[in-house]
Amino acid sequence: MSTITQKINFLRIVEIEKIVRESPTVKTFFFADELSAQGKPGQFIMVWIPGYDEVPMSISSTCSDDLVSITVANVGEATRIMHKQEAGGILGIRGPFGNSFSPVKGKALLVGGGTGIAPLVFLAAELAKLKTKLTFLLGAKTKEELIFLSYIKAIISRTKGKINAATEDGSFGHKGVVTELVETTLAKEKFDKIYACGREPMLYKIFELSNMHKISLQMSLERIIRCAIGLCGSCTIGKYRVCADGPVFTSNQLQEVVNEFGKLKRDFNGTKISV
Amino acid sequence: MSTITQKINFLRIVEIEKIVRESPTVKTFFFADELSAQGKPGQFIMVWIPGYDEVPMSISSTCSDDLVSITVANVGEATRIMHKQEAGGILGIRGPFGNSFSPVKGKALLVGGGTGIAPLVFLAAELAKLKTKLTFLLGAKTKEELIFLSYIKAIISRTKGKINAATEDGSFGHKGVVTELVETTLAKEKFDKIYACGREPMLYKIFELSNMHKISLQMSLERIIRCAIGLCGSCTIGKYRVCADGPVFTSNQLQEVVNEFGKLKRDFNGTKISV
Amino acid sequence: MMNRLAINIAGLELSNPTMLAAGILGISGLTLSRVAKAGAGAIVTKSLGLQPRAGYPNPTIVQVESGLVNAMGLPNPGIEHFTQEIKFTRSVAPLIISIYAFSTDEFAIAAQKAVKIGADALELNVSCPHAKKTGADIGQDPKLLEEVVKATKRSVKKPVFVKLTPNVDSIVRSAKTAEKAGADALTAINTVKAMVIDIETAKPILSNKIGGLSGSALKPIAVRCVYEIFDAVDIPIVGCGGISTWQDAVEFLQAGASAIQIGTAIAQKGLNIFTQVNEGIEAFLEKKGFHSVKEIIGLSHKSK
Amino acid sequence: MMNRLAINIAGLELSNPTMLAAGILGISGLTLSRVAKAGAGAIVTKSLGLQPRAGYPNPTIVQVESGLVNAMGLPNPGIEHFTQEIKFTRSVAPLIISIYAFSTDEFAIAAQKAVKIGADALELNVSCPHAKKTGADIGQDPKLLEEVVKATKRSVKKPVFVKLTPNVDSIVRSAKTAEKAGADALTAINTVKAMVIDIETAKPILSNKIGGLSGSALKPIAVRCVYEIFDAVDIPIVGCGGISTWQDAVEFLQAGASAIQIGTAIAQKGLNIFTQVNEGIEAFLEKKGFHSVKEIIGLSHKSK
Ligand SMILES: Cc1cc2nc3c(=O)[nH]c(=O)nc-3n(C[C@H](O)[C@H](O)[C@H](O)COP(=O)(O)OP(=O)(O)OC[C@H]3O[C@@H](n4cnc5c(N)ncnc54)[C@H](O)[C@@H]3O)c2cc1C
Ligand SMILES: Cc1cc2nc3c(=O)[nH]c(=O)nc-3n(C[C@H](O)[C@H](O)[C@H](O)COP(=O)(O)OP(=O)(O)OC[C@H]3O[C@@H](n4cnc5c(N)ncnc54)[C@H](O)[C@@H]3O)c2cc1C
Ligand SMILES: Cc1cc2nc3c(=O)[nH]c(=O)nc-3n(C[C@H](O)[C@H](O)[C@H](O)COP(=O)(O)O)c2cc1C
Ligand SMILES: Cc1cc2nc3c(=O)[nH]c(=O)nc-3n(C[C@H](O)[C@H](O)[C@H](O)COP(=O)(O)O)c2cc1C
Ligand code: FES
Ligand code: FES
Repeated sequence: MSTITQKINFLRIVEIEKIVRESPTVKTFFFADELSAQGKPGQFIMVWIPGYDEVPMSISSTCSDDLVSITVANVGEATRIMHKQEAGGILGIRGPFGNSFSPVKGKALLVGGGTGIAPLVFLAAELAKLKTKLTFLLGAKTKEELIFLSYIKAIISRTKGKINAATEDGSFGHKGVVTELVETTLAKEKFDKIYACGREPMLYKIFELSNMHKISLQMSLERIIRCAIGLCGSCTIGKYRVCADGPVFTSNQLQEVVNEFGKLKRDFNGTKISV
Repeated sequence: MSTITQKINFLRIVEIEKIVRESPTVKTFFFADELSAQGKPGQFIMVWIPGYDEVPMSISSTCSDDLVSITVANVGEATRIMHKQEAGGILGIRGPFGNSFSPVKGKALLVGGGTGIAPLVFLAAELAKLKTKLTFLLGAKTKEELIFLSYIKAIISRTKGKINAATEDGSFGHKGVVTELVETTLAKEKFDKIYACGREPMLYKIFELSNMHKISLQMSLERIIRCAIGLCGSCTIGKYRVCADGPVFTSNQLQEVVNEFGKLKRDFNGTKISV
Repeated sequence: MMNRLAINIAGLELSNPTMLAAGILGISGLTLSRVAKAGAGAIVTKSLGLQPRAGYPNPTIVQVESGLVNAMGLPNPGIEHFTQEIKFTRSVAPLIISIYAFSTDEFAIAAQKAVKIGADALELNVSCPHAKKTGADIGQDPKLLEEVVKATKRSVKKPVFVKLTPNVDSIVRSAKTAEKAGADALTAINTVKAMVIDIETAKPILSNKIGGLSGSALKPIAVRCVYEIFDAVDIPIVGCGGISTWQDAVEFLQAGASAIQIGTAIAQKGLNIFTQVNEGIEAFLEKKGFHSVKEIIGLSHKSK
Repeated sequence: MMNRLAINIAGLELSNPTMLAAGILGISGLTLSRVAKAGAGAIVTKSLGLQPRAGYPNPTIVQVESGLVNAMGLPNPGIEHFTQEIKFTRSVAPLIISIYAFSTDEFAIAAQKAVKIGADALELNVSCPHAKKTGADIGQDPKLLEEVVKATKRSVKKPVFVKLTPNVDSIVRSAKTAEKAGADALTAINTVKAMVIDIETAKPILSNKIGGLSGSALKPIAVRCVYEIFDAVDIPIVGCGGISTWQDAVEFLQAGASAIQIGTAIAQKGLNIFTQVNEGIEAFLEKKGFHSVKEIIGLSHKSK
């Protein structure tokens, strides 16, 4: 197994070089890693918090000096421990794993909810290089949880694109959910591609809208990741493995697994439960 | 162990493409093998005769089309089975192993006895490319056992060198042993380097002569080879391993092992016995 | 034209001698069916038990130079739950349900349930090296092994494969015990107990600390096991451990395996590996003038 | 300045924790002395018996993807013959003579002879996987193992290392047996039984067919063995199996080894490997603020 899969899958211990608070519940962690720095938007790495857990995290940025970031919401034990760490702390990482968003030229609609915004920001930076015209729709519970807002504004202004946000409490932008913005936007405008990342009910709604408007779509899904290399079967949705066939899926692929997408996922023992 | 050592040590099955009879007891076997074809004069390969034995054989020629040859004297079971084989038969090989003769410019004396002539012929071809002036002294029991005679003559004539032979029965050239030719040659002429290969008493005599005349020397030794990669210790002479530190040794190295060189070797169980 | 690759093993008709190894992608019926469509001659489920089981926390897998060390901890939703998966595996390839249990009685019950929901055959996981009171804890105890195999055989009519652990004094003894107890076939081998420590933190990486080594590191050990067992029993052997090329597969067949299973190599080669291996075996048989894969089973025992 | 790498193991003072593994270059006193000069903290001979032994015919070694499979067959000139070799190893590093024998009595005699000719310690080869009626045939039988260790201990005063085989149900049981019988230290592990078949000829390549797997494939297995044994015994452990870098060595030390042995990696890295590993360990200790290698022995057992 002296291949690239093997190389990528070896655990590396990295030192956290910088931590940026994005919101009360979200922080971005920067560290140097040659292999992850070659990661593409949509790809994820496995992050070992020694003594606790190993969890999947999307790459939220890469840099030519091998600096890479992940943007982490504090939602449970492992992420709580991570949030307590300071620069100089260490993480174990392997990856990058999975496929990535395929960048389109022309006009793209990006829809991100919560930490789902993170991989899309990475993607937006890539699309901007292709001079793709971007419309970025963001959603969060409150204004404070709208991460990367100013960074996105900067990218958008460079590409003469648009940005629009929705918050559930109305503290910023549209009061309501981001899918409502998607609906009104698609009613007015055509896009070459929709990219989305966020909670699955939101994704499912966007999937329906994209079908209705016949716009090609790519979205990143989440399932329980253990091996991350396509072996253990923890992460399946229908016939697909999120870790190896995904995490990014097209409308056509989602159509194939529509019995599960937006409805069912598997818990840690593999039982199907509702999303 | 994903290194070159490992790659070289993997067993390859090769088909014998051609067999040339060199003498009543010696045949040359040609086969294609990419790694062995990169072998240098002095290096050897391990030859597996499936179902029988695995024995070390010096490379006697290489070719740009990956064709390689070994020149084998029929002396025991494995070599007898080999001599019975025909073109199309198969061998298992690994290697090339060991160090090689370092080619000198200027004037070289090559002294080969029996099948010891084979690696020197390979060396002579390399030296000829450097326009080194060659004196080639050959020894064998009878004229019939003087292998590669016409091939050597061809090389020698190209380099304006000299060739001289000794046979024990006097059927060709000097009647006697080749070391007598060495003695008379060194009495008359200076060389930049002596290269030798053959039976150890002959080598020891040449070692003494080279010391006397203060001419730098390289000679290829034989000991029992099992692993061929410097681990098992079967092939030691003094502190050196013939398979990994040799098989080619310099006068200085031979001086360090002079308690054993020409006197003692180890049998299959490691007991020291006389050469 | 005759299918050179077809093989009957313990009554199962396989269109080719490749199988999916247990625990690899074997929780989902749709994924199993995808593996069959990708070319596997038979599919084996994740080891299923009577109760759902969450397995161990992450990390559950570590890469080493020549394979993986894993301790998943047998996560599975239980045999009952699998009823809803099995419909997707119908008529694509024979389905072998791998089962584990914590006692002789439970093994019998689990076997019955597995057959009831539609297993074409069973594979008894008495060889998982990192689960307590099941797996290798059974396979390492000849008496317990005998009882488990006997009880299972009594409870079902479908063929029973017994998957052996190499973590024993003598796998030949295990093989003979299983055969005497009525096993229809043997799978050799499960992983070898192993572990990896991260030196920066001085911590064992796997949450369970100890796991099982799979992948190419295992191959020479597994070939030896198959070779030794072939001389000792009359029932067919399924070879498993580090197979990633058709050459590896042929080596196992010549050692004495009637079929082979592939696990770890899927990470690197994808599901296409089944077709690649089959095409390779077929070309080899043709080149060597064999008319059926059966002719090379155990061939290495015949040569001087 | 204090030597961070110095370690006392079972009474032997080692200037560093690296040793040559048994059977590697260990027939010649001059070669052993060269290994010591290249940096090994202790040297172990080829396993020596009472009678000379020619070993198996070639092929005796096969390369696999992640290591070697060897069946040398314990070629050695006998302990007596070694008298003429031992003079070359004086005062370069502690000399451990590895011995094998075919019975309890013979082990006692061999031990006495080895001590008489000058061994600083003995290592009992009760773990060679391919020799009959000795090696693992003893190590796999707890009763025999106990008797052999007891008899050896009764016959000599020098420290006795017992080298364990991983080819058992439980290496912890072997370790405890050896400790109870009086072993001063344990070496873990010898090779795992393995084989390679050449598919072109359908022949097992080794003349003995079955051999032992060494090299990096073995490492996760050996680390696991050391880790398990460390929890079960109070005597020091020498780790062995697939060590080729200082990181590997540190992993074994953290698993619980007090010293480590290197074999197969010499083929690839040359004799310089001892110095490389020592320099690496030393730099690691310095970086982490440890004053002695002793501080990291078994460290992985302490962390959550
Ligand atoms: C491909 C992928 C990319 C992701 N990228 C990001 C990201 O960029 N930023 C971010 O904040 N989160 C991301 N997540 C989600 C993130 O992995 C979970 O939030 C995290 O695992 C929670 O761990 P915990 O121990 O803190 O929570 P826990 O208390 O252990 O669990 C809370 C919830 O987290 C999820 N979770 C826990 N373990 C896993 C696992 N091994 N695999 C998948 N989900 C798990 C489950 O839904 C669980 O119910 C991603 C998930 C996937 C599958
Ligand atoms: C580095 C090296 C290069 C060699 N190159 C050539 C060559 O180019 N042409 C050639 O004809 N011969 C060469 N030899 C010698 C050749 O290896 C032996 O003649 C051959 O092994 C005999 O094998 P056998 O089974 O026919 O004889 P056997 O009946 O087995 O033995 C006859 C004698 O051959 C030697 N021998 C046997 N096995 C080995 C072994 N494994 N290693 C070393 N010697 C062994 C022993 O001296 C033995 O007494 C070389 C030897 C070495 C060490
Ligand atoms: C991630 C993973 C999960 C496994 N789960 C099981 C299992 O549930 N039951 C079982 O019998 N074997 C299980 N195994 C062992 C494999 O079936 C197989 O015996 C082993 O991996 C050797 O084959 P390979 O080298 O081709 O992977 C698992 C192996 C891996 C790598
Ligand atoms: C060529 C070779 C010969 C060996 N001979 C012996 C031996 O005589 N006695 C012994 O106890 N172990 C012997 N071993 C086993 C090694 O000492 C060691 O336990 C094993 O190779 C694992 O370590 P490594 O991976 O560093 O080689 C031998 C190993 C090899 C490769
Ligand atoms: S996480 Fe194991 S298959 Fe995807
Ligand atoms: S042949 Fe094994 S060390 Fe040279």
